[in-house]
Amino acid sequence: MRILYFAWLREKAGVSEETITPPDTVATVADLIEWQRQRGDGYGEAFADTAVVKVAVNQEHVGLDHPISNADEVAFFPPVTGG
Amino acid sequence: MRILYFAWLREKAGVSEETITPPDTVATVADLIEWQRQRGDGYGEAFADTAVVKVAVNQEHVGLDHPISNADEVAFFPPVTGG
Amino acid sequence: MIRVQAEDFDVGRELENLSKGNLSVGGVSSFVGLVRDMAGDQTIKAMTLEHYPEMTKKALAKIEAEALNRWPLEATLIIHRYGRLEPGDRIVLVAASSAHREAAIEACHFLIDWLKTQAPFWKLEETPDGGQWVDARNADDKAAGRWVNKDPGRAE
Amino acid sequence: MIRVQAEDFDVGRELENLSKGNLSVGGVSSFVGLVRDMAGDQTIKAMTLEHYPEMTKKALAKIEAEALNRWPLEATLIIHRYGRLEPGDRIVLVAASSAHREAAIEACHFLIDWLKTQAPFWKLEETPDGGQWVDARNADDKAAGRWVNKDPGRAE
Repeated sequence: MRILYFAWLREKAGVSEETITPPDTVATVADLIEWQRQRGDGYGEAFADTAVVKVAVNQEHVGLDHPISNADEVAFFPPVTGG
Repeated sequence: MRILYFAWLREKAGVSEETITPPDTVATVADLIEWQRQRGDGYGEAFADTAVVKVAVNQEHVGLDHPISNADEVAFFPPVTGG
Repeated sequence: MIRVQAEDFDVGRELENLSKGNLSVGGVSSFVGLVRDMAGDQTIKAMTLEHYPEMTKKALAKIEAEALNRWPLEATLIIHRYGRLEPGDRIVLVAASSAHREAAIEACHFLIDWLKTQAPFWKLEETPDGGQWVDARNADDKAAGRWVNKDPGRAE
Repeated sequence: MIRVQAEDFDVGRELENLSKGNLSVGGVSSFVGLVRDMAGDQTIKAMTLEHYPEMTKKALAKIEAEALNRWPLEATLIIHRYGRLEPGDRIVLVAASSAHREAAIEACHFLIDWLKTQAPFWKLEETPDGGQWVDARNADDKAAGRWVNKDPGRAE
């Protein structure tokens, strides 16, 4: 599973991109966040408040209950501020 | 009193600009239109339907009851279509 | 700024001037009106814009002042052409710049809506059937009326 | 058309392309977003726009398709820059052309409102206190929400 981080989530997680293989129990975005948070350090900080974390799966905005699989590209970022 | 005509009012009246001195009984725009209409020919045609005639006195949009005097510039034209 | 002229204008340069040297501008909104080659089902070869010069500048200045009064703007611009124009030619440019996107966009929308119903311009279209004066559109009155309704304390 | 690029763009030429060779265009509406030198009461020396390239194009294409679906448009354009920009620099250009003024204006307004909440860009401002990520504004969500409310059958 390819994971991307942007803006301050990237800074807090300390990584912009990584490929991981979470256990089968990680079935949704919410599961993934919980699992990442337990990896500690920057991850814990990045995901401290999920209310301000937005998620895209395969480049589409999704909710926390969206299902994920190892073939997906999952991106975490703060609310967008372009334009 | 300086009178100006624009667009199809100009074409119907057959004049673009004239200086006239209407009698003292002509106190409002409506009076002036009635007086002009009686001058006949093109004027009658130009003012046949006052619902489609717009008026400006001294370059400001006004209604038919607006007072006028000999020092005024009065313009007659159809609804505007710029832009 | 207001300009009424026969000549064409350079949209890029005009819009650049709305923010040039003013670093508090966050957005520039604009509308360019062009001559179409059709009106309803009739082909248009050209159109001639007649106007009432002494009144045009007054009317446009009033519209501009009203926009500056209603929104927090850094600058506004109205350029309107007169004379004979052909399909594809630019007729009008209105623009507004502001620190805030919404103010620039709304003011620009207001400028073109009010210009359409307040500024003394008339269009004579050259059609295969001869010259034809363009009728005022009810839709334009309605569009302009929206800005009155938005601010009922200031009925015009 | 959609372009995501580090380089600046030529507003006049881009807007001209929205009507060039298409004589049914009656109006071109546009919005240009610029970097300001202040954010609240803090001076901004520069900002860096980060984005998510694979997603940006997808998101902008979706926004553009939605506009083309909602209004009778002749053309649309979104250009968004990324990288380091200084006060006065252009960030974004959105534009729409149509036979009809209202369609062009509304579509342009929609494009910028939706871009602000849907396209994956983030701004890092350089302030005297160091780098500061720009917070999403509630006002932007509200502005974008307006277009959902206008067409309640198509909640996004």
